[in-house]
Amino acid sequence: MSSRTPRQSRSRKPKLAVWKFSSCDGCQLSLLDCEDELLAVAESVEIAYFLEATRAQIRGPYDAGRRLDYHTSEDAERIRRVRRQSKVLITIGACATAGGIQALRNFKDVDQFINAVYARPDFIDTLAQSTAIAEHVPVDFELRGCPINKQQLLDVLSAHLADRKPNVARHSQCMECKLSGTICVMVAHGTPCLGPVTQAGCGNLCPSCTRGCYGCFGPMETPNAASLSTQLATLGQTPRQLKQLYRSYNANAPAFRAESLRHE
Amino acid sequence: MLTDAGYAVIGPQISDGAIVYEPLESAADLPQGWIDEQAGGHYRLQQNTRPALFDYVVGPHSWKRYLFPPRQRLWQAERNDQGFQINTDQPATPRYAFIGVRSCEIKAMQIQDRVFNNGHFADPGYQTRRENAFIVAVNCARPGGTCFCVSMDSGPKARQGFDLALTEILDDERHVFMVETGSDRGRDILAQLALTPADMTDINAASAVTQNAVKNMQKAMPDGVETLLKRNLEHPQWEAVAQRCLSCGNCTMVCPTCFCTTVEDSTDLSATVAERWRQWDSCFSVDFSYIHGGSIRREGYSRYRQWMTHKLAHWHDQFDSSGCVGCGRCVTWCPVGIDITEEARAIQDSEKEASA
Amino acid sequence: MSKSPHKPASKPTNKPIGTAKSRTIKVDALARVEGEGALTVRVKNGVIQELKFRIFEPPRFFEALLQGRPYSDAPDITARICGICPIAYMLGASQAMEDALGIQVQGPLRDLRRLIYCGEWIESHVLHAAMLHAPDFLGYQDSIQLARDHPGVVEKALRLKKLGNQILEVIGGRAVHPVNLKVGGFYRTPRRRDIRTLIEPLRWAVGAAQELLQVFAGFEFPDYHYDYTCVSLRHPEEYPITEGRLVSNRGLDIAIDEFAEHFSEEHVAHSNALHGVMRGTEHYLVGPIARYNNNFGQLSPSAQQAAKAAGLGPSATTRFTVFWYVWWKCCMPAKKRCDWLRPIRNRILAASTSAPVPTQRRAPEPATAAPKRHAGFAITAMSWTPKAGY
Amino acid sequence: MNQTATAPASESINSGLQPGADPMLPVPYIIQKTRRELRDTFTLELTPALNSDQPFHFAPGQFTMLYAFGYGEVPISISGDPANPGTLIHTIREVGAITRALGRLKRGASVGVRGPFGVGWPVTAAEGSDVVILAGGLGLAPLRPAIYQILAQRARYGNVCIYYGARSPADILFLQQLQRWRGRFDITVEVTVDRAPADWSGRVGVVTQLLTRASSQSGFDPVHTIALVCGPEVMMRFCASALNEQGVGDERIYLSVERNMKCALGFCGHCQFGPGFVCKDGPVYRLDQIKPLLTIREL
Ligand SMILES: Cc1cc2nc3c(=O)[nH]c(=O)nc-3n(C[C@H](O)[C@H](O)[C@H](O)COP(=O)(O)OP(=O)(O)OC[C@H]3O[C@@H](n4cnc5c(N)ncnc54)[C@H](O)[C@@H]3O)c2cc1C
Ligand code: SF4
Ligand code: SF4
Ligand code: SF4
Repeated sequence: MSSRTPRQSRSRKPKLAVWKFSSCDGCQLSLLDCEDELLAVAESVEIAYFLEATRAQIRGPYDAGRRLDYHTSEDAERIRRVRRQSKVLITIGACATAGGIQALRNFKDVDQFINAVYARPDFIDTLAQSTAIAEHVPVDFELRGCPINKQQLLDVLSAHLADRKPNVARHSQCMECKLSGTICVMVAHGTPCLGPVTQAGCGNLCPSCTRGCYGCFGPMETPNAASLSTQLATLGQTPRQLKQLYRSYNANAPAFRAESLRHE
Repeated sequence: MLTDAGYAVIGPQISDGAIVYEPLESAADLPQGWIDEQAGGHYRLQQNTRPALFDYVVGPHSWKRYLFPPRQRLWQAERNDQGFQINTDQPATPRYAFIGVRSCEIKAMQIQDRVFNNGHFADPGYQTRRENAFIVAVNCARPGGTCFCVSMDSGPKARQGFDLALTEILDDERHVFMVETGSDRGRDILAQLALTPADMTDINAASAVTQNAVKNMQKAMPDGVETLLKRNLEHPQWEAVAQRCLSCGNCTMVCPTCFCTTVEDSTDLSATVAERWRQWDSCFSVDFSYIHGGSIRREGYSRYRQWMTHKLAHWHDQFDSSGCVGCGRCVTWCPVGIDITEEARAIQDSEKEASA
Repeated sequence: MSKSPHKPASKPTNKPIGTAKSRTIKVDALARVEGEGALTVRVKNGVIQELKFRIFEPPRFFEALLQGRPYSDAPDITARICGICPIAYMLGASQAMEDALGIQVQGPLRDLRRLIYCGEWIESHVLHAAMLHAPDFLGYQDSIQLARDHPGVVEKALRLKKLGNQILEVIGGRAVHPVNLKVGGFYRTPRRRDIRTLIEPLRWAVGAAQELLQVFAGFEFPDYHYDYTCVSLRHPEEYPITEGRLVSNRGLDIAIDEFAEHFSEEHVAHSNALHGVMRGTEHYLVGPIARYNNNFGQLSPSAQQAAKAAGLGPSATTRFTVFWYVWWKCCMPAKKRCDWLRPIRNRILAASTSAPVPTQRRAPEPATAAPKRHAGFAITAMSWTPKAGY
Repeated sequence: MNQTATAPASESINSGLQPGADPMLPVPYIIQKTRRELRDTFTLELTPALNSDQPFHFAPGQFTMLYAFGYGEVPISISGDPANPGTLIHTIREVGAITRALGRLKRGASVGVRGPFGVGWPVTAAEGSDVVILAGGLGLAPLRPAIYQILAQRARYGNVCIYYGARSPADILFLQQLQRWRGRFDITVEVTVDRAPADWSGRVGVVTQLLTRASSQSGFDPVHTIALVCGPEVMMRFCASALNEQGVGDERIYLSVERNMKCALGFCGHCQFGPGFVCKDGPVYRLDQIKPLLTIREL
């Protein structure tokens, strides 16, 4: 039986390009962190552009391009170019799928931010908002996480190479807690937790460290943040705390954004 | 002794602020003197004045973790000339001995028995694990804050389905266990222990223990809930609960009878070895009802309705019993404290009002 | 701004500098470094006229992001400055908060912090030395090409790197942006059985790092010397990682909180990264080489020996020695880890066997609980709670 | 004539599993032939990889779980002739990852098979009645085994009518077969399309229109008719009410229900449809048994 896709069996390997816009590089690093699989990945694709890892650059079109987020007008042009060159565009990480932590500036006046950090604001060129790539160009798959989970990254990569559905669930973080037997920190300790409205995938890291989930995988498929907030309020969270809870690494994801604004 | 008999002994112990079922190393691991305070969305362990071993009630884990593991590799396949060769070698599962199984939990196992051997098909792995399991039941001395087993006819005293059943008798004079046997295996183990035969006083004392649990139980499922729900598949209460429900799936994961699973298929990068994994799934996820073109149950109300009507109504059609044993886990471990008995009651009340 | 301190120095342009005529070297995007940078060098008659290192990565405003947030958010948010060295930021932020609150983290907590920091060093330095820089020395585009001809080297490096990540995962929960660190300590005690899994790989790592050091010792390094002003921490009892005084080889010796009196940040037009300036000095060097030069004596004897055997003295003046240094350092933490693990593990064992059973297994309480309730090992050893409630 | 009050039950053949065999394991089958039926639809003919002459007995309307190596498993109805159990035939539309993967397979490649599962069409029980078959789009595939069986024993049935609707002439499944059947004098075959180019001289419109016309021409006797309906859910709903209007009672109408399925054994819970499991109580249901459920949104 052959489950090799036409693309794989062609003598030409699919080309993979990794583009970085504004981010911490942690998500790109996740690819290099696949120590056991890195060489196998390199066998199955041709790495055409990945500045963090290689000096080599191969011209497009790319079969898969992957992305972190952007902020300057120059970036805006660059992402359109990347989209034109790529058959499949996958955005990876909170920065690319929701604007990342730097999207906190979307809730304030960006000039205030510039003034707070830079002595010469006139040197700085930046967009007022940090937004998801998908708001600017069509994206084929968004892989969540701040940072992403490297197993999911590998799966998404091989899924796209083989034309199958990635095994990336969109349900809540709570399901992961229960699958692994982790004790619920909210019910058993009264610790505020965003797990019920956050997408699974990290491996229930925070609750297994007895801390509340801080939502770094972004909103789950059908987040009911309003109901969660009501419960968190009965656990003692003030509106200001609630606002800040939703306003972190995925602050600009629509569901979290809307909920944090409700507590403004 | 059970360890000597070749069992992996699993029992209650404290971990991260809750009673969980994990391998027991010694009796010292048991949560002596601890009780749990439970309410909708609330669980706290507390030190009690009574040094009882089993005064806690059920926690977030259930025995299905062991009989029906959360994640399981069903098989692995390797390509060959004839297509592929399937290899089912499973890591040999130990023979488990479960210590401290409550009456409702025995009933839950019996419900799952009918799921995994439905007359047409049987899950061989489940059958083996289940047949091998040695069950030491404990009769409940106090009800948890969310228990309603009496109304589901599943507790607090274990009547069958165990190898041994204990009742912990703790008063000013003594701290003893009354042991009942439920099987030959149980009798064999018991024969190796030096025990005093129970007299009538002991038996009365033991029955007073479980009577106490009955007397103090706060919650109950409304009568006739099966037909009640079947009559009300369209009811405004579904929307009302959807306002609060997070669709997080906790209730289904903690429920000792919920059995839904999904599978994940994968290959290695060279596509020569493939695997299938089976994992607990929840009817609260959108993908659960996905068919090409879109999921059937897109809205929260329909997913909550699926869970509750399955548990309390359609289960009867499928497996000749309710799917709920009244353990209260789904109430306690729901982060927003949605209470299945109260939701049923709300629908019942609305009918009463309408007919009044 | 999103540059982690040890990276810029470690990227050579490996293009010849110094022809008779004037020429300009422009690298639009530096490869195999973290962050986004461009380099422009104008050379005339072999003398550099102008050198611009331009960080064009858009600004991310961390200083401003933190304003108005609870102090407990600082470690997690600042971690996002760099995914390759988040521990540096998390501990930096935590220590700043601890300093403000007047808290000192000591004992096994402090050991665990050093251990996780070393995990980051192993991971990050192996990444840089073997995956990002070695290809330049051997004439490859990247480590994947390198792996085709030298699979043993790359595989060993990957395994070492993985071990670094494993340390991060066991103690911190995940390799990139760990979740278990907090102001005052950790959220949860690493599990004993997990800590135990580190011991064997670390034993292997000592030898593996030394073998790789031999490989690196065989590289050809340009003969280039520069007498740097080296600025780093120094600690009286140990190789400094998170504590000590700020010193230089030119006589600077100040407490950390005097930093602002001696250093400042300047904003230049061509870069989005602020430039650090030290009063009274034109250039100075920070990072691994500086630390090494200032603290050679604090290295473990075996590490000192390994450095000498590889041809490195107590003071490295070649900038290319960075590779040596980095490499050698991989074996240093690995060696030290083995020595450290034992007492930590013993302490965990001792503490857990002495505590009453139920308490020991009890959940660490939420940090808002009153301190007196924090009886039992898990709390006292692993997390700290401020006396003033928050 | 068959009884009118109590309608026959649907039919099933228990899967050919050896007792004690693990029902969760796919059995390797080899693709003997592939045929592109339509732009997005193809047919696979399979024989067992190991005991290649082992017959695969099934009842019309039953399905198997078809496994594409590494991609996963999907429920697919059997579209072959029950009288020819030597080859297992499936007709599949490419809609997603797994069906696309199956579509890429060539002759000689292997797939995994579990089954047959479910209860199928009441073909035997319908003997003596008129039979109306209403199919929409790919819905003809699961009905084809029933048509084969009825035609093989044509004398046992009253009038037999096949009404088929497709989106466009290019989407007509099993075109040649339909033409052949249409050439027989003992059955009625009508085909209609939703949209047609100018060169189409056939009917345009929805299947239900064929039905109305047919009964006015006394193509079948409503009270002695068994109706088998398969197609998209809305189409089935319209057909059911059209049949009702013609006087065919709910207890004589059968339709096929689709739900997500992970195991087909009753273990995974995904295919629940009210009180039952589509994998064992369906996919073919008698309308009167499920009618109340069909009107409930998102059940
Ligand atoms: C009893 C039954 C008989 C069927 N017979 C046929 C047939 O003869 N020919 C044919 O082409 N199709 C048939 N289908 C539909 C077929 O199963 C789906 O088209 C197929 O599952 C889509 O899988 P996919 O991975 O390609 O698509 P995706 O859209 O990627 O679906 C992802 C997953 O969702 C599930 N799923 C999606 N659609 C369906 C569906 N309609 N029914 C059940 N599960 C679904 C499957 O698990 C699938 O793997 C039948 C379905 C059922 C329930
Ligand atoms: S700890 Fe958080 S994520 Fe886990 S079950 Fe509880 S609420 Fe859900
Ligand atoms: S439905 Fe709730 S109370 Fe009933 S058995 Fe399940 S978890 Fe227990
Ligand atoms: S009922 Fe409670 S536990 Fe269940 S899905 Fe809804 S919110 Fe979660």
